[in-house]
Amino acid sequence: METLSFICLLMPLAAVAALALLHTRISRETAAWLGTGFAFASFAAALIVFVGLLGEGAGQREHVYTLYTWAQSSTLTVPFDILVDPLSAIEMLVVSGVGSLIVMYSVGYMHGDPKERRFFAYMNLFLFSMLLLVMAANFVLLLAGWGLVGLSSYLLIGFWHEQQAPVKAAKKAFVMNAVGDVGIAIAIFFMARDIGTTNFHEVFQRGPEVWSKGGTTANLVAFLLLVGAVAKSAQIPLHTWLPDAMEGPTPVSALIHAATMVTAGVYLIARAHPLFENAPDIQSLVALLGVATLLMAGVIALVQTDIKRIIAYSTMSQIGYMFTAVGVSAYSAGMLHLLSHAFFKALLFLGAGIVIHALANEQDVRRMGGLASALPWTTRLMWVGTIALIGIWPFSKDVVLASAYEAHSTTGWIVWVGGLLGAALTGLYATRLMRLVFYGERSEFAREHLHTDHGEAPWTMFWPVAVLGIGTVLAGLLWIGFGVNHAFATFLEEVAPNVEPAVSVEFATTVIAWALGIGGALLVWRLYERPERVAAVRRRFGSLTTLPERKFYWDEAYDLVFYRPAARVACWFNAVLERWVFGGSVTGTAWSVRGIGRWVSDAQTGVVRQYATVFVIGAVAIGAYLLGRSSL
Amino acid sequence: MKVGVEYFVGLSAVLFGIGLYGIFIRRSPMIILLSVELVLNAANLALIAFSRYRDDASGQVFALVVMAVAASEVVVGLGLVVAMSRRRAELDVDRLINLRN
Amino acid sequence: MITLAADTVPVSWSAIAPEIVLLGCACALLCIAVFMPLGLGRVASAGVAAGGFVAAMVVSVTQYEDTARYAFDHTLRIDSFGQAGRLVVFSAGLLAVLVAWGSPWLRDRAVECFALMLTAAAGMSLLVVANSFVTVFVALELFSLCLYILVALDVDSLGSLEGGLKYLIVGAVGAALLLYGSALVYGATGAFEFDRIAEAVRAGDNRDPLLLTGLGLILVGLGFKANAAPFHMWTPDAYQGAPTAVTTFMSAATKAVALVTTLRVLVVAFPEQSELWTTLLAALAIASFVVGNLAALRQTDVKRMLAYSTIGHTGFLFTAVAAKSVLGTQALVYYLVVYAATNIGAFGIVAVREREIGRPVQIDDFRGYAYRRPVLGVAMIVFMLSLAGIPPTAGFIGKLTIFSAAVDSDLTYLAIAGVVATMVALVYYLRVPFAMLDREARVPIVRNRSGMVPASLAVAVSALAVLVLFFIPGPLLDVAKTAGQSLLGG
Amino acid sequence: MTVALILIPLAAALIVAFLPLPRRSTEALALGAALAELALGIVALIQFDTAKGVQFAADRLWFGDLVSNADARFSVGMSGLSLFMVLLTSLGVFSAIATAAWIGRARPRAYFSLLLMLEGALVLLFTARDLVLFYTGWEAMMIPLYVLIGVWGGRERRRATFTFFVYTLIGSLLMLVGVAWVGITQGTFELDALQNAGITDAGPFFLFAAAFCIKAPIFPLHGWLPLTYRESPIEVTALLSGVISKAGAYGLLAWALPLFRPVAEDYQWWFAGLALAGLVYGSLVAFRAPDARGVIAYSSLGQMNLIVIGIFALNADGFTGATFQMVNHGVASLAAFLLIGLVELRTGTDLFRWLGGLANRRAALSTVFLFATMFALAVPGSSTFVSELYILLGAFRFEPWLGAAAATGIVLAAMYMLRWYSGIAHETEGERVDPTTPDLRPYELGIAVPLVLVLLAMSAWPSGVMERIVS
Repeated sequence: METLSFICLLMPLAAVAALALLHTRISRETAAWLGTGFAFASFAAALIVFVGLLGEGAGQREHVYTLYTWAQSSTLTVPFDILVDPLSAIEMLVVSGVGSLIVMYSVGYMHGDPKERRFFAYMNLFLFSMLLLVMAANFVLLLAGWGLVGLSSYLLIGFWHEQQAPVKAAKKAFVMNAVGDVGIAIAIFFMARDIGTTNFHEVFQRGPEVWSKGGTTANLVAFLLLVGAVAKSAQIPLHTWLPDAMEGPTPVSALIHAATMVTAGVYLIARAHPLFENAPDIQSLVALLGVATLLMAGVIALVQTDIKRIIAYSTMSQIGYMFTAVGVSAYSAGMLHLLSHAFFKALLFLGAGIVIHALANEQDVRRMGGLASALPWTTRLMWVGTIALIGIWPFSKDVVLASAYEAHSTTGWIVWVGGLLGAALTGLYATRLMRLVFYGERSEFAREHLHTDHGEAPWTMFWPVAVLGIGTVLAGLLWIGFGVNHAFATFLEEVAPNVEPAVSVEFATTVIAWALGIGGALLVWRLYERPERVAAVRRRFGSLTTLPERKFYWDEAYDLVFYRPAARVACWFNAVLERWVFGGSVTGTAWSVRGIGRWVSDAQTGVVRQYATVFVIGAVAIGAYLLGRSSL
Repeated sequence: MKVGVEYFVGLSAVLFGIGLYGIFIRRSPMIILLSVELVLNAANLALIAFSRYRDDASGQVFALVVMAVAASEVVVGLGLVVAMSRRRAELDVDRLINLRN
Repeated sequence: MITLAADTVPVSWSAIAPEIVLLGCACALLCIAVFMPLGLGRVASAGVAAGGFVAAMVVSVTQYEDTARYAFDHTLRIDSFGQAGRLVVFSAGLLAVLVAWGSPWLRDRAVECFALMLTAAAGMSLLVVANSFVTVFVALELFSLCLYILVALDVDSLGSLEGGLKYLIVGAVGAALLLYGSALVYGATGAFEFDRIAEAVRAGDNRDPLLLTGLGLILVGLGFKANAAPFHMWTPDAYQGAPTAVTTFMSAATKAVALVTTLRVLVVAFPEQSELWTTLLAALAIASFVVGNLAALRQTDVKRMLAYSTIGHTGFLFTAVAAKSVLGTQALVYYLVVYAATNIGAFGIVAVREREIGRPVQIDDFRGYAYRRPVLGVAMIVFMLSLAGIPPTAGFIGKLTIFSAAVDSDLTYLAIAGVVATMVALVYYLRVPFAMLDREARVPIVRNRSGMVPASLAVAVSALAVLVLFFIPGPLLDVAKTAGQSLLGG
Repeated sequence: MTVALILIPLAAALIVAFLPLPRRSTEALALGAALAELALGIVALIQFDTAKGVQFAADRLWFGDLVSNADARFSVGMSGLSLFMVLLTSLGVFSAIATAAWIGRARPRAYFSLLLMLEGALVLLFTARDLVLFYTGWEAMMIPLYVLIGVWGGRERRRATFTFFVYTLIGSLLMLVGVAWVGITQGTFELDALQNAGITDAGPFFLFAAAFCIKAPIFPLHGWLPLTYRESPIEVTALLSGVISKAGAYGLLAWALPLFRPVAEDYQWWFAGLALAGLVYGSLVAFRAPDARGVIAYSSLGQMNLIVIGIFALNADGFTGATFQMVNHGVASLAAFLLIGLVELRTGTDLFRWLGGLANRRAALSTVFLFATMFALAVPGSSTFVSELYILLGAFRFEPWLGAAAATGIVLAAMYMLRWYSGIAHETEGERVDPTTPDLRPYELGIAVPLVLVLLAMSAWPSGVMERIVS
């Protein structure tokens, strides 16, 4: 099992090495399949590990395998050790499973791109980093994975670096994530100082002892971890990078910015829940941030016109749900939503990818429409995703809300209400997307550019989507709730506890959520049957739409508050301090010294009588001094 | 009146000053050499005066030595002056300013 | 009460053996001048001169002993300190002969030149062991007169004459002040011999105005010889005007004897006034630092630049003197030896280059020189580094010891001043290596190689000395230490 | 061993200088010598025994009998710190010589012999166990630098050299006074004897600190840095920022602190505070510098200040981190600058407004640049990340908010390094870049790839370095 775990972790890295070394010695196709193969190998290993874990009785499902000492000083030692327990096992499955599907999808999607090999290397690098993140058994190693996923995300967002937009977006993503890294780093300092180690086990055990519940340090540590989580999971206020990240190739958006990386924040909070339980205020802050994000993202998603950005905002909003879940200590519920979201959101993205692929890389929903007839299977699969997104099946979202209700706290209430509102919003934007893309009049752009000569999509692209569809449906069975079955919760119990919602509450919540979601869906459907209705709504709420269209002015705010001042100060440093103070000072001194030098050597006129005079003046001076000191 | 040593020393100091003054103001090397002579002899006067005052002969011996040295110094000086005048007519130390940067 | 009638002075020939050797050779040269044809005479005189210096060296080495003794009734004090000074003078003379050989101006004045060098050396070697102001004055004048003539020896060049005359005039004033000073001291103490002066002062009033004025004037006279500002102004002209070989000799030997004498006079004759003259030396040192280094910044003529740099170095040497400790003396002696070697080497290279291009050497005349004559070029760089006190050259250890001495005697401020001075100094020292290694420069090929070999030999020897004294400074430092002890005891 | 490490480059320098060989053979000879040095260094690394302290020691009297029996000894040896500094030096000089040969510097014999002399001096100062010897190395290192910059530098080389040596010399000469002071008062120059001398006089400490802080440099003593880094031949710049700046940090670590621990504790705040200011300042300026060299120059200003923060945390984590960071940053900035050199070789400029798009269709170049960037900005998981983490942890132990504030440096680093990378490699091709501009040639990869591999190795197993440092 140990070996398998390491195989699972290192397979993608091996793929990177192989691709880098073989470089152009192998054909593009070979490279692509090589990458895919390694990814699947990693998934297989994960699967076996998972089964092995199931085989063990509850309670002994936590294994720490140490490879070697990674870093050390006389006071802090960081082993390279990985943790295999239900939580990380689930994540391993999601990452390697969904990951390998998407890599396979890319075989078709990236076909013919000049940098295909590089792309697969990057994808595998990401898989390795992500696995490192979820398998790390101490915070330093986790932070390493944390940063490496950031790196691979930077590389893949900026994959088409010939254009300006992707490069900008990539930089933005990297810098914002760096902020999160710093947060976690400082949290690590607290652990190292007060506990002397960063291993999960000790930290979670001793942390609550050394840091009094709700005390400043406890709150600080939790908060700093939260900063990391928020940055990575694109929650308010560090969310602005995610929509821009859609500049990357679609598989990237599906893998990194929907299925796996962006949900790492949720994993972190679930993993570190003892520390969050130890800081109640921060925990409710988590929930509230989640609510705020899910609402804001939902609203923005309503008015976006770029298909990928719509899905991106919905991702943001869904992660908001996960945050609310872990914010009300419904950890396994949060993880469940993470899981199902991984499936259906990847599904949606890849489906959108097929559409974009079919429409010559057009992403504007207003230039689509009526594609259902052209892409029937894609449409069906997209419906599966949409239904899951709205929360009809699987129930993951409803479970989250129910648990929030069960929390019986102010936060719980806010989450419950906000979550239900969010459900309505979800219904609205999800259906709007489907309606605009697949139904109604086919725009003339679509008429021109739509090409389905090779069927809906190459099989490498189609089948992963199909599998994800199936996965979405099956994911529902993991936790039906209503006391019927929650194997998932029980499996995670020991590492990610859960609040058990009463059946009645669950039932009520689900019904309301359904009602709101379906209601919203129908509303949109009716609305879009007649364009003039839409126009009427626009007229009505035109003033209101600008706010979400401008994404609540977050970018502008950041630009104004951070970027511009920093840049201005830097420019001033360059122009004034460097040139005149530090650079100039020496030159100035030099000039004055040279000046005096000139003066001194000019004083030497060459007139010998002057020599004698100076000479005697000196003598007189000395004599005067001595006489002054004499007993005269 | 009794003429004490201080009178001699004073006189020698005056001579010394005059000599230096001469070195400062005169531009002809010859006169400058003369002034140098004056200075050295001022020193001699002082030596002899002190020698008498201390009733110690070594001062006077030194004075004799100085005379010899002074003479040779002048000889060298004159030699140089001659060598110069061989090359250029007028002798003016203020014109000797070729050695400059 | 000392009177000549009272006792007869025992004559100890051994005490003045080196001087006798040198003067003997000088006379021999004069005979050569009379009896030998010019060409042959040139060779012979050079040989005799070199031999004389070697002989003198041998003599003083054989006499070298740690115990000090007086000779001629306290007018001379033969101690290892003085002997060390003598050795510096003689080796400087020897190398100067090598440098001089083959210079065009030497053609028909070889004999005079070498004779004068020998005589000057005799005067210097007498001065470094002088223990009485009478001897000091006589010895001083002896070698000064020779130097006046040597400077002016190249009568075809106006610069030489001008330098000589200026040197003479200012030198006369200096000598006169020294003389008057010793007269006043004599008046105050009734003695010329240093040790007796000290006794008399200890017996009487050590703040006697007469005495102090005398001290001041003596200090001025010595400071003049040591090219200390503000008594330095003759230096650039004399150095620049003089034939380069003569400059070589002056810069190395005069400096050494001047400093040796200064130290001896001050610590032996005026120990009671030490805090007074320490202050004065410090003032002179700082003045020299400032004037020398700042003025050197602007020079383009290499000889003139080195002349100003020698003024700057007086600052360091006075720092060592002001330390008035065994360590200080040790530092002084070591530094003097290294400084002599360095200057001889540097001026030697200037002489070589001068002959190649047939005009005074400007810094630009060295552009790219290191690529054409690697050995000379590297040697020149080594000398510049040594002057700046940068390892791996002996100048570094010299600077270190002097700083140690300064810190040891609470003169840290002088050390700091020296630091600043060195900073400025490097600006012009490094100009030479920069020019030497100029990567674009194309150096014209030069035919005239007369006397390359002996000069290069001199350069090589000094370069070797400068390097070896860095890697194996121990022996010399020991010598220097014993010298210091022989002077100060303990 | 140590002695050989010191003598090989010096001997080679002499041979190269005086043996009238044609260009190619001169280059080969120099390169061979550097390679031999590197190999010997690796042998030392292998033979180094973490259990023992100072190793490969050699010791004999140099000159004694000065004052109060302060003997200057020719005493060398390697602690873990010295060992890695020596390795860094040999690696740096090797790649520098390789680059110089590739660029084809004028007057190769002089140029290479100066580089080798520089190496010898550096190794000497990193292995010296005697203060005078250390100072000797320190000064001997300066002169080849001055000449290299002043003779082979860019258009403003004279001004650059002048500024450089005014700054560095004022420092080192003050240190000479300090050396004399130590000899007088402590009666010995030996590091082992002076270890934990616990001298409490502030004055001498500052005489030493001045030299080290100027070399490092600590803000605001960096006035020499921008001009020098911009005007020097690129491989010299690489050495300056990669190796020589470390000499300053080494001096603080190995000499100033052991001798003057109490004083250092008194002034801990001043140094840490200034270093923090320098970190932020350097990073900000780097973020707006108009040229590639400028960015790396100011970034290494920031990085060196970070190292100084680690040093003046005065605790184990700080020291370990600082030392490891010295190695990491050394190699990383070597790589960065040499790559800039290769770009300059192609485009004749390092101004962003004329560059860009170099990554397009130039796989090797873009990849190597990527590595350089990522290591320079300490992406988590990299060796630089580990060292920075430990430095900051050390600072945090000393004063929590100091560590936290310094941690912002990571974000700033990301900002300027990504700007650097994109400015050179990304978006549309700049004026001076055209489709024919070649990708990295095999030889050039031979220069850059080893550096990257070293960094990767240290990232995979930081402990490999750290355990030897800790010992």
